[in-house]
Amino acid sequence: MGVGLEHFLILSAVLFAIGLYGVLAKKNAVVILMSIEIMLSAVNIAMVAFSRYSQSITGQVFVIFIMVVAAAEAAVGLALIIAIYRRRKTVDAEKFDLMKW
Amino acid sequence: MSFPYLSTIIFLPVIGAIVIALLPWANPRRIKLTAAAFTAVSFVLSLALFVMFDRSLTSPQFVEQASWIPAINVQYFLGLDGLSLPLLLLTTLLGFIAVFVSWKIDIRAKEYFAWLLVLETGILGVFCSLDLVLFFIFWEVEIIPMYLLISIWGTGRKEYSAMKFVLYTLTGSAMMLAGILLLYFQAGTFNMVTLAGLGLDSILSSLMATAIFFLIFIGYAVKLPVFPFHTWLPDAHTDAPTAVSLILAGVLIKMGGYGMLRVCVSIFPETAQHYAPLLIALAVIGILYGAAVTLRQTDLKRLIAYSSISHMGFVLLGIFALSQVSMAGATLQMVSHGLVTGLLFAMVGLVYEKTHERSIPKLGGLARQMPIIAVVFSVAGLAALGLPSTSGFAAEFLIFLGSFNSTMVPGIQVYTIVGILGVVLGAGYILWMLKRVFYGAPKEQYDGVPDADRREKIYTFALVAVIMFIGIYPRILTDIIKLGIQPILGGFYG
Amino acid sequence: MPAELVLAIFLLPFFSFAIISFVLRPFFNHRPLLSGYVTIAAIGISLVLSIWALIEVSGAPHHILQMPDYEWVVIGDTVIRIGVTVDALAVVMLIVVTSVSLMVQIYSLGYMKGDGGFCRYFAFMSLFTGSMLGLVLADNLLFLFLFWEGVGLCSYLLIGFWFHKPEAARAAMKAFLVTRLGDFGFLAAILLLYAKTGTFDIGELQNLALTGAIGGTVLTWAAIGVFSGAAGKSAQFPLHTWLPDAMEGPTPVSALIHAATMVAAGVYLVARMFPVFASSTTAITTVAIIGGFTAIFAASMGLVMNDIKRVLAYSTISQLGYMMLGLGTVGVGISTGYISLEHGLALGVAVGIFHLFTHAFFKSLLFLGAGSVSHATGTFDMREMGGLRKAMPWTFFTFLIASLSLAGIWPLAGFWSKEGILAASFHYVPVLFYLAIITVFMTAFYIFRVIFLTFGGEYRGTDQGSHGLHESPVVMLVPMVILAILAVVAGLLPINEFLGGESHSFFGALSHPLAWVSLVWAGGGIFLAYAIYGAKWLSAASLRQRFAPIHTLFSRKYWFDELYENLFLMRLLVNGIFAALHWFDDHIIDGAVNGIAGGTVAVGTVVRRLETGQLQAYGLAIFVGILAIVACVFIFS
Amino acid sequence: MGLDIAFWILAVVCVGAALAVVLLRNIFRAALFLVLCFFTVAGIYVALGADFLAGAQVLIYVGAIGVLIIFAIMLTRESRQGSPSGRLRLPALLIGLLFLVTMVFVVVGTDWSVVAEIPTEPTTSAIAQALFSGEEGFVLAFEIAAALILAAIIGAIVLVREK
Repeated sequence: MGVGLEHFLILSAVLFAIGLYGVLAKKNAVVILMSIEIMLSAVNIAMVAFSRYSQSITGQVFVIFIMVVAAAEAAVGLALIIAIYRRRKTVDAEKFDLMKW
Repeated sequence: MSFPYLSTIIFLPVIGAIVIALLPWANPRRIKLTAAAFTAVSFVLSLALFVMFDRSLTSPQFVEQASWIPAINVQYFLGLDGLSLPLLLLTTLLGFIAVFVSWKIDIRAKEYFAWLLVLETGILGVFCSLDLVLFFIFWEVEIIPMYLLISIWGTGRKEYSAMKFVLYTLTGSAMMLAGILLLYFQAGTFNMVTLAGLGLDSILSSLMATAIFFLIFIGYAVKLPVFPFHTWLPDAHTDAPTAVSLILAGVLIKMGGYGMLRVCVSIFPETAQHYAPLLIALAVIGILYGAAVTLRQTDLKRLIAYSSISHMGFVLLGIFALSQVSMAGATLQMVSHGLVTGLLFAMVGLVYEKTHERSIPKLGGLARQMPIIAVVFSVAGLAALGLPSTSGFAAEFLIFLGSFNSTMVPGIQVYTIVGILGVVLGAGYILWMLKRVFYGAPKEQYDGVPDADRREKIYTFALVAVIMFIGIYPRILTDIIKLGIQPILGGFYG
Repeated sequence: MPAELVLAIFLLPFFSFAIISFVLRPFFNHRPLLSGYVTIAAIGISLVLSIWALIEVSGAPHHILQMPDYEWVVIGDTVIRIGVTVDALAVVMLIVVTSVSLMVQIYSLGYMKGDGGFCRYFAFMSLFTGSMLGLVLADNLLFLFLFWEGVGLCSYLLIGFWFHKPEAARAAMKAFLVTRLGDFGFLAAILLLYAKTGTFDIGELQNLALTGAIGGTVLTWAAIGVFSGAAGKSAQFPLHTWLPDAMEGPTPVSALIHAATMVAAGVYLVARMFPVFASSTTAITTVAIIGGFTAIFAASMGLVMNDIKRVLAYSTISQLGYMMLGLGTVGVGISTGYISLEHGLALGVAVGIFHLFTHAFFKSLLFLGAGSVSHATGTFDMREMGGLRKAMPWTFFTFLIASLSLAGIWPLAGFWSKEGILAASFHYVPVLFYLAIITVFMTAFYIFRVIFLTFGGEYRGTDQGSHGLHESPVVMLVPMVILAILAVVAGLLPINEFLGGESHSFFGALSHPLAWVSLVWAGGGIFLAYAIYGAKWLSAASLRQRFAPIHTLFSRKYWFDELYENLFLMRLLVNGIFAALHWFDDHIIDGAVNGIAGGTVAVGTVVRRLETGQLQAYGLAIFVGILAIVACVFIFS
Repeated sequence: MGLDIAFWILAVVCVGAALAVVLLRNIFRAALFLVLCFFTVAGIYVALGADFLAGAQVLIYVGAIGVLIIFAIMLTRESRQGSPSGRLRLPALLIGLLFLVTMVFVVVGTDWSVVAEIPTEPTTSAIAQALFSGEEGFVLAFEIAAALILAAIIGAIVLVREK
């Protein structure tokens, strides 16, 4: 059987699950951010795959927007991490509990 | 379409509020004069409507109708019939007087008067709306200014009382909203006039009709208030500033009784009849229980507040006795109680303002030091206990007469007789209060306390005159009220 | 007679009230006498108009002038009318009220002189007179009730006239509340009658009762309800406790309101509704028994009082009991068939109202006399009086005439009217006759005890030097003399016949053995009073000692005040049931409300611990939620 | 057939790199594997015929974001502590697996109405058409995206600026 839509989607799902695990399990905020990028890429793959197999360019346009957002997110997210690090001398996500109760 | 009288009356106060808020006046006197001017125009216009009102039509008059949210068929639909006209008049009158009652307020006067005017708009809107969504919105509008007025300018445990008022009312409103939505999904319209003509009792299953009826009823029951939903009232009335107590007792709680007539009984006559014995029992409990607890109060303002519970029991009795006379009596009682209790609160305010004391055991013998206040307070008290030639008697008598002769509710005679006992208790708490506060040996510490000044005399005498006039010539209102009752009655008799 | 003039009879005093309170009091307060003159003028015109009405009525067929009525409230089929009617009964009452009121107002000019509340006094008096006249003229129960409460209000205001005295304020409140308790029954009866007949009109109700259109239990309950209102107003047992306390008001007020007119309104009401009462054996028997019992019960307390006004107050209660007795016994006679309906109805009203008529004059005179006495001595306590006969001859003389009239001595007014009541009770309910005849003895005793204590012997007071014993001014004496004349001749006026009762010839009355019986008993009472307080053959102190328990019972008023006020009102209601309800309200109902609020907060403090602030925990929760939703979609689709 | 082979190679490398990102304790290496992952994703785009996106992927992700992340790692000096897992490791694993199973289940279970393949052509002009046409296009969103980027840049500068 040749490679079809399902394969790309399952690849996307696997990447997404890996990213999810990273987001939830890792302590280092930078790694969490990296995991989020993996998740975004997973979504992009799914988008492009749909675009390819439904002959619609819209999916690719969306990916461009996602990339834009991802870039912005990475910039702001990393800036935040650095700001927090300056203040608290750590990037351990488990120690960020300002929103507690 | 003729001149939009109702919109003008309703929105004049809020325009006044905006004017007060935006104009850069710091001088409280100018603010007060502005407030007085806007409420006065509103009052004069409603008087004009009273004169122009066609006393032969039972349908709403001065109607303004426009599509508002077409998707769910919500309309901007205002109208005035025999039921709402007296209450509209009462509201604009008390709104006008409330400005004068507040004349001595100089702390954050700008905000105070702005909120007071917004409050008036909310209440006026409730009485004129004929679309349930519009009605509900006005119903909710009133809560915000009320909360601020009590919690900022109040006394005592004002934050607690304000919060209690809001939570109670919102709980009731939430139920009412659920009921209104259920009603919409069943009937497909928010138009009160259409709804009343549908005969929904027989169309809907009895469970659905009962559910809608009680969901909406509870919203009104909290407002009226009906035993056992009443405990917000004494707290809110006691801790609110005088003018707000006056509005609160005078017109705000009347929204509950009005709603019951306008929505519950009009739209679900059969359900109302079915549950009338229960509600009448609650009414009678409220009358006696309210009076009994009133007798125990030692705070002057709280005493008056509790007496409202008893008096509103009469309104509930009159409404759910479901006869023409009793419902007319209930409406008249709402107007009368608004005037009488409004006056009583104004008088309590004066006593407190001059003596800085509200505890009854610490007062006494004031009739010597403040004769005018004593006289007006006594007249108001006598009206509250239902002395003939005051509006209180005319209203209560009509309620008793209508209830006793009602054929709609079995056993109503017994309830009525028991309810009349409330009048005896009413005489007890009013006279006892008068005796403890005004009679007996004058106390030295109140020597030199001033009596009412000229402005205070004018507005209290005006209220006394209106109370007496309605008491002697109740037809001035009953002839109008009965037009409003007529369509409701159609649900029962034909 | 034009209807406007009939309306003017009761509207004029209202007008006078309005003038005094809105014109004279605010603008002419430095000329207080003006308010007195306005009141007197208004009431004087009312008196003239009443006399005119009397003449018109005596010439009218069936002694009734029909007057137009007006619609008060119209709601659907319910039409509530108000209107007046002038018949024999009403016109007799009009004469009583206007004439006594006029005399009292003139007297008050002297008595109230220099009082700070002079204007207020006359304003209230005008208001009262107007309400009372309206009550008399009202042709339907609702309109009557309006004025009924109006006179109650005036009574409240006037008892509490010196409101700075705590006792006065208390007495005023008590009077209002006790009568209101009775009015509760009255109002219920009005509603009941309306529910059954659809009318408030008294004439129609009378006809319906007579034709049997209403009857049975309904009628009985209605009549009892009306009577409870009447009993409250007329201070009949067990609602009698307010009247003695009402003596805290100015004495002319007591004379007018609490002797002659308002308290008699109860009797008037029963007379007005007499056909209704007479149609129910139970109701009319109740009236008779309560009346007869109240007569002797109140008289017994009057025997031992030391306050002259209280003696008179108990006397008033007792005499009102007589009137009820007269009405009641004739009614019993009708319902047991001793007397024909047609004859009996007229007779009953005549017997009761005739006594009301004569009593109004001599009792108000007694009060005015008491007022005159206290004007001189500054007290109402008889233990501090004595020997006033010499200092105040006019007062003494008029007081004596009134006392003789009260005691029922031939040929004074009281004799004739009391005779009718005794005869009625003798014929129809003999048991009550014995009570009544004992009361005759007691009446004569207590009133002459007053005379001997007040006017006989030597002055015992201490206030003599500062005050000086003196006769009252002419303005007070003239009304007293006029009333004294009326107390003599009122019995000879053909009122009884006018109302449909039997006539007596001047000497013919003495041919009845019954008359002699009552005269002997009355004479006995006077003699005993003389023996104890005049000639002092018997020592009052030793008698008091011998009959100590009874004396205590009487002087403590059978402990009714304690029973009602301490035990029932305060202990049981205010501090008992009401306190329990108050507690219930504060702790259970409001407790539930605050409990819900507190519970919500408590749950919140527990649940908020879920909010750890850990971003990853939230993320985990979000995905658990997503999975749960997906699971739901799978399961339910 | 060449496409199939390319896909399988790219997929395996991509998943492996991603796993390395979340599993390696050395944070610097993790970052490098992330770059590898981004490269393989670009390859997958090529396999899917999205030539423009592949280029963009390399430029943005590999170039910009990769550099940013490495900068961040160096600035926070956390590299010696490595990249340990937190308390939620096991629940996270469980949820991740459940999620994976669910999605695979959905992907396999769904009947995708796939259009017959067409020859791959350059997509750049088509994307440009879609992005910049007003009618039924995304020009408004494009403008907003520009604003977003601007805001993000300003935000980032404000956040990291020394006081």
